[in-house]
Amino acid sequence: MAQVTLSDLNKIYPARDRSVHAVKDLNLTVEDGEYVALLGPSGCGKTSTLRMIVGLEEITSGTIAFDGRPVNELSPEQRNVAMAFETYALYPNFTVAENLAFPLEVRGLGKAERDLEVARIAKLLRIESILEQKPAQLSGGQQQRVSLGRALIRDPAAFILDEVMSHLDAHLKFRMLFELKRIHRSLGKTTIYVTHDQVEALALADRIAVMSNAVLQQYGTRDDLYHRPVNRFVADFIGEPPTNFFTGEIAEDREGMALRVNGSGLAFRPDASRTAALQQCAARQVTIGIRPQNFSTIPSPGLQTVSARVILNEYLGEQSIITLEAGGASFRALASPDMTLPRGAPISLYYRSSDVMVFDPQSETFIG
Amino acid sequence: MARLELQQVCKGYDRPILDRLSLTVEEGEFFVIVGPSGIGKTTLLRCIAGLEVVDAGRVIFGGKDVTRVPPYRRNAAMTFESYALYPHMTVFENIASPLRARRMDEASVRKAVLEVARLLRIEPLLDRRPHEVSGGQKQRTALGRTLVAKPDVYLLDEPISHLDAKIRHELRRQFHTLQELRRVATVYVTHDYAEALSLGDRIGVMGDGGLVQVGSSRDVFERPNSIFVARHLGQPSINEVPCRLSSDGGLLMLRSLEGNLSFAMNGMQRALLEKARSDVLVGIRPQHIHVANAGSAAQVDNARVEAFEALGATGVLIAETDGVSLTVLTSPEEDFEPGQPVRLGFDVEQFLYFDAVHGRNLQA
Amino acid sequence: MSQSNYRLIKTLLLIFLGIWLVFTLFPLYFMIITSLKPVEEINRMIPTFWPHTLKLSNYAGIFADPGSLKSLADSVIVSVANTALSLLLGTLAGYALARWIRGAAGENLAFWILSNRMFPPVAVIIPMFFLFDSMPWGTDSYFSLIVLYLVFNLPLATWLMMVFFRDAPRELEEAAYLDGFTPLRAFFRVTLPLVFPGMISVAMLCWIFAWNEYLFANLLTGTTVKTFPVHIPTFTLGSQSLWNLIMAFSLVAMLPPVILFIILRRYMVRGLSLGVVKG
Amino acid sequence: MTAAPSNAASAPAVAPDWFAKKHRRGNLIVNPFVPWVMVGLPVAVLVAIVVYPTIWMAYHAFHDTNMMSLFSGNWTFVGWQNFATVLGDDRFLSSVKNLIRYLLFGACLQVVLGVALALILYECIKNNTVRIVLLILLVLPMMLPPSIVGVLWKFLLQADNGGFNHLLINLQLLPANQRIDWLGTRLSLWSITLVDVWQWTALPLLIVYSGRVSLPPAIYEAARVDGASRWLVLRRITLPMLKEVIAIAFIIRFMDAYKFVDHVSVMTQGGPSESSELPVYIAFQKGIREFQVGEAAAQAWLIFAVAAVLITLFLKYMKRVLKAQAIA
Repeated sequence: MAQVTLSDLNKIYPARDRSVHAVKDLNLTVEDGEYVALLGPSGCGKTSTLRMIVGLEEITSGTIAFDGRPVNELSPEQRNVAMAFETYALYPNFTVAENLAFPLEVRGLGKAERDLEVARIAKLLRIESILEQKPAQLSGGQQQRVSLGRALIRDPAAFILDEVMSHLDAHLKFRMLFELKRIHRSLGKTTIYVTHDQVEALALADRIAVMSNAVLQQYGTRDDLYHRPVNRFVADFIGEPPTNFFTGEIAEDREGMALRVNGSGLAFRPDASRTAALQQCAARQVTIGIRPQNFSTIPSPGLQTVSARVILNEYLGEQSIITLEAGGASFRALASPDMTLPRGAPISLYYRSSDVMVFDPQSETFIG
Repeated sequence: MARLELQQVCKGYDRPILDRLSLTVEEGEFFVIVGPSGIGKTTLLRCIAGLEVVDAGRVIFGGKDVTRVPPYRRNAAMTFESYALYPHMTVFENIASPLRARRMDEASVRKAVLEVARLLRIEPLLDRRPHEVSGGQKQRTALGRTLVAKPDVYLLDEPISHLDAKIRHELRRQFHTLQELRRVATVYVTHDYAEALSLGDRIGVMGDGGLVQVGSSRDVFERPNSIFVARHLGQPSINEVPCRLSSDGGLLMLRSLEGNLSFAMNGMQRALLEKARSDVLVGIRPQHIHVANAGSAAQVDNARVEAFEALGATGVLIAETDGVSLTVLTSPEEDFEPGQPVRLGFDVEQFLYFDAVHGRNLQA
Repeated sequence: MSQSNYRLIKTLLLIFLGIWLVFTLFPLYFMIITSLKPVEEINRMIPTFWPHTLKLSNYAGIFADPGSLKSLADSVIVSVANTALSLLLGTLAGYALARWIRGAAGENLAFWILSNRMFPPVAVIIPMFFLFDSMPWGTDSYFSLIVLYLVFNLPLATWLMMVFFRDAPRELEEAAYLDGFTPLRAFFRVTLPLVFPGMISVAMLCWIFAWNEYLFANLLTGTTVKTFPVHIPTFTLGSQSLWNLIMAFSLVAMLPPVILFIILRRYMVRGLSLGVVKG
Repeated sequence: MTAAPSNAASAPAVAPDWFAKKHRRGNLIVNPFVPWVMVGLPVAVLVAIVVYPTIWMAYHAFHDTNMMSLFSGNWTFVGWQNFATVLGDDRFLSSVKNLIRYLLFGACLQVVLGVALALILYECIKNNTVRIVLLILLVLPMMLPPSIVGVLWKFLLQADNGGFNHLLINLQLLPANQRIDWLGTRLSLWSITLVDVWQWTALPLLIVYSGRVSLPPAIYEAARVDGASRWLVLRRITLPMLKEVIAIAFIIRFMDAYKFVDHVSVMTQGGPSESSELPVYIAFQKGIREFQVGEAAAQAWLIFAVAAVLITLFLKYMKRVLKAQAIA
């Protein structure tokens, strides 16, 4: 069990023509027993960070500490971390049982003890029936469980999971989300989970660190990222279907402040706290963001209205994604699948003014 | 003249894959085939394209029997799951390839390729090679190569399955808006039910041997003809509760075989269920169960949370009640702790009833 | 294993590597200096490891000798012709085996073809000697060597081309058919460019084997046709071998395969391991 | 969830009619005749230059063919007599003993050394450029024409003023007044084996090195995180994963060595006094130099039969390896 602290962490890959700064001044604390996701698009530096935590990569500058004790100079083995790899990295010449037992074999445990532990982990992961098979005979999902098992068997200070679900199909992924959560609950170990898939991160992690371009953008809970993204990147990266963005300007009318979308009659009304924030800042031009799921087709008191025409109604079974057009601006909203919305139909949509996000168009930071 | 017809098509390798499959895709129709991986969707496309010979049956393009015509004379265009872009050629040359095959003159080739590239917004990439462009751009290049050929049939094999969720939204929209695809018959293969429901004018759900159900998006999702179809469409999967009909003091009840869950039936359902004459498999979509307030109809009070995950736009709750585990779709904003008691409400009129032996939908 | 223990073992291993390197390179070094020494220095009782005089006159002698030049030319003719023939037939058959002849029949055929490379040529050469002897071209001809080198190069080329064609994704070819290319055009437009690096490596391997071949050339030819390995023993003065000339000539003759190997090393591993190791 | 009913669309238990009686329809792309023609060409060539001669040899193995009878065209059937002569011939039997010694020490030593050197090179030298340069230097001998290698070593191994003896003297490994007669009766076969090792250790070295390079690095990272020592990783992971590659290198070397007589031919011509003769070499001598065609044929067939058994076994193994590779 350990608290993991990264302070001023940097990673530079030297190259003859142009060296790559893969991680820039990263500060991050993962509390003991916490489940943290490192989330970002490919090439954002999350994998380099993870490899430095494990000890597979030299640290260019900064400190990594486990429970306050710097571990920069320690080998992966001495750090006592366990890792599951994206490609699973199972030993192809070993059976599943031998793969699971290898970390114990390394530590010189006897055969009987190893068998006992393997049986325990196999039960936890529900892979008892494949213990005698070789990795090549297993499906992707099974291989993934075995690689998790090899990490779990060691009782380490922290678990590091690297894109462990990226090669699973949707159904299996869905089931594994619940499995991973169940396992984490039953073990209560510090876990760092690296992924590019926001759904996985949101579903599993207590806190999420969003990275982009080698820099940590935001570190917070699901609620923070969803409702208070620090910048446009986070607002865009978190959430599916993608967030709607408009460029617009701040205007005042009889009812108070309005955010007018450029080149269209469309306008959004911010809530009181945002209005205050916007009045503080000098900019008149803004980027407006609102999530498709924050539009509702059912009127209710206290909601604001926009009118639009349906361009496209995508029926997806559990829900529909409608693409709308209002005065030249196009955006998406979620709707109930029961609604019949033919192309060109007029529709009124309702939103809470607190769901309107406003960003500075230049710096792309969150204004309110 | 670009209607696609398959008559009694059969194909097998070490086991039968397509068993007497018949299908007509009308001119301008966007037909989506959805099914689990390895079921033979790609084999079907390859039979239409002529890359595989059918063991029996006929393939007809616009009234012309092409069963024995080689692929290079069929005038069908196909995108491959792997994109199959020529690595040694630029994006331009890849798109131009079908025109080169027709020995078109250079000026016309240029014009046609630029037009397609503009349509797909890949003009800046024309001089690059496939390994220098992103996945979404590769997909567009592959699509461009088919569009430029102006074929009689479009065959699209899992075109966007391997891309990120965000790009998939973008490209789905592209398929909706491409007019060229509406000119002739298009067959689109996918394993993702959401893609199928979104895109298909009609959808064919494929099982072992052939199409299990063909119909509109709403047909296959809301009125599946079998438990196989219901099970394959929808994430999270439909709840399946095997039940037995029993009468309880004049009241007709459906009682779960495992555990102790029961629903009271109204007259119409009763007439339907009496047809079954055996046990019934009740299918309940996760969105037809909700966490309810006191007082609403058809509810259970003694459910307990097993697990909860807040996903993107939805939350998924797994609850246990009377020995039956149920998946429930909720808002992602809510939070549930394992062990917490919840009250569940059911939209009983949305339940699906299947024959417990053959899996047929009893309402069909 | 402790850290210092590991250091010690590593040092010992590196020393072993160094000794092997000396053992490997010493003969080559000795060959080079010998080729630069005058005859008098070579014939001394104690050979010199640091030659007193170095001169290029041995090489000048080689290049001025029509016999030496002709033997090199003969080697070029035989090896290039044989390589071209092996590559042509091997590419055709490799393609057919990789793509069109499926199942056990194709596999067994491929392994039979490969097995031809492994058999000792002793059962081949004696009958061929008598057969060619009775033919108008005779044993001592370009033709006999070009054909007989097929015994080992044709199986190799066929097998390796099959491996390379199998590696080239079939879907690209199929995409070309759907573009409207006939099989022949698709082959030249799509498939062949994909296996081009493989063809280079096959060509180089076949060429090196043909260039280096000694046994057949020695048994069959020697008068009208005389490849370089057969020419080497002729550098004598009475019963005395002219080592300086032999070494100079050998160096010239072995340079082409060495240079090719250094340039194309990456492509050759696959071929040298019969396709098992991906280089 | 309890056992759900089977898929509505599950495959029928009995295969449908059309499947039971379907025949292979080939493809629509090329005429099925064409591929067979493409394969037919090299097969025809191989039949002409390999199969036909082999049958010719089989025929003459049972006849008393020699130069005279070959040209006059009359030879008589002698049954197994040629085989009996060969198997009763001390020269042949001693050459078989030579061959076994040569294969055992030659091919095996090459593979062992090759594996060791390849792994030392990969594990102990971290600089990539240095590694590649060393690899090229170590592998050079393999590319040289064997005839030149033979000549070079014949020159080096001369007893009196040979470079090798004097190198040993200079390194103080040999007293200055002593000379080793490398190509004499006692050592000639060992010297040829040594030259073989010098030239051909490169092949297993190169193959195993490339095999090691292509092993997935993630597995080694996993082993590092698991805390395995280098020795354990070598013993439990690297060597087992290279098993097939090493075996293939051995097969290739073994079969090449089995038929390889270039060094013998150049360096000793089987001498002195037949001390370095190998069966293949004798067969050539008998067949082409002495024109004892019948006897040579019988001998060639014995060599051929042993090779056939070995090749069958080896190819079976290779088939398995390639199949496993195709799956992975």
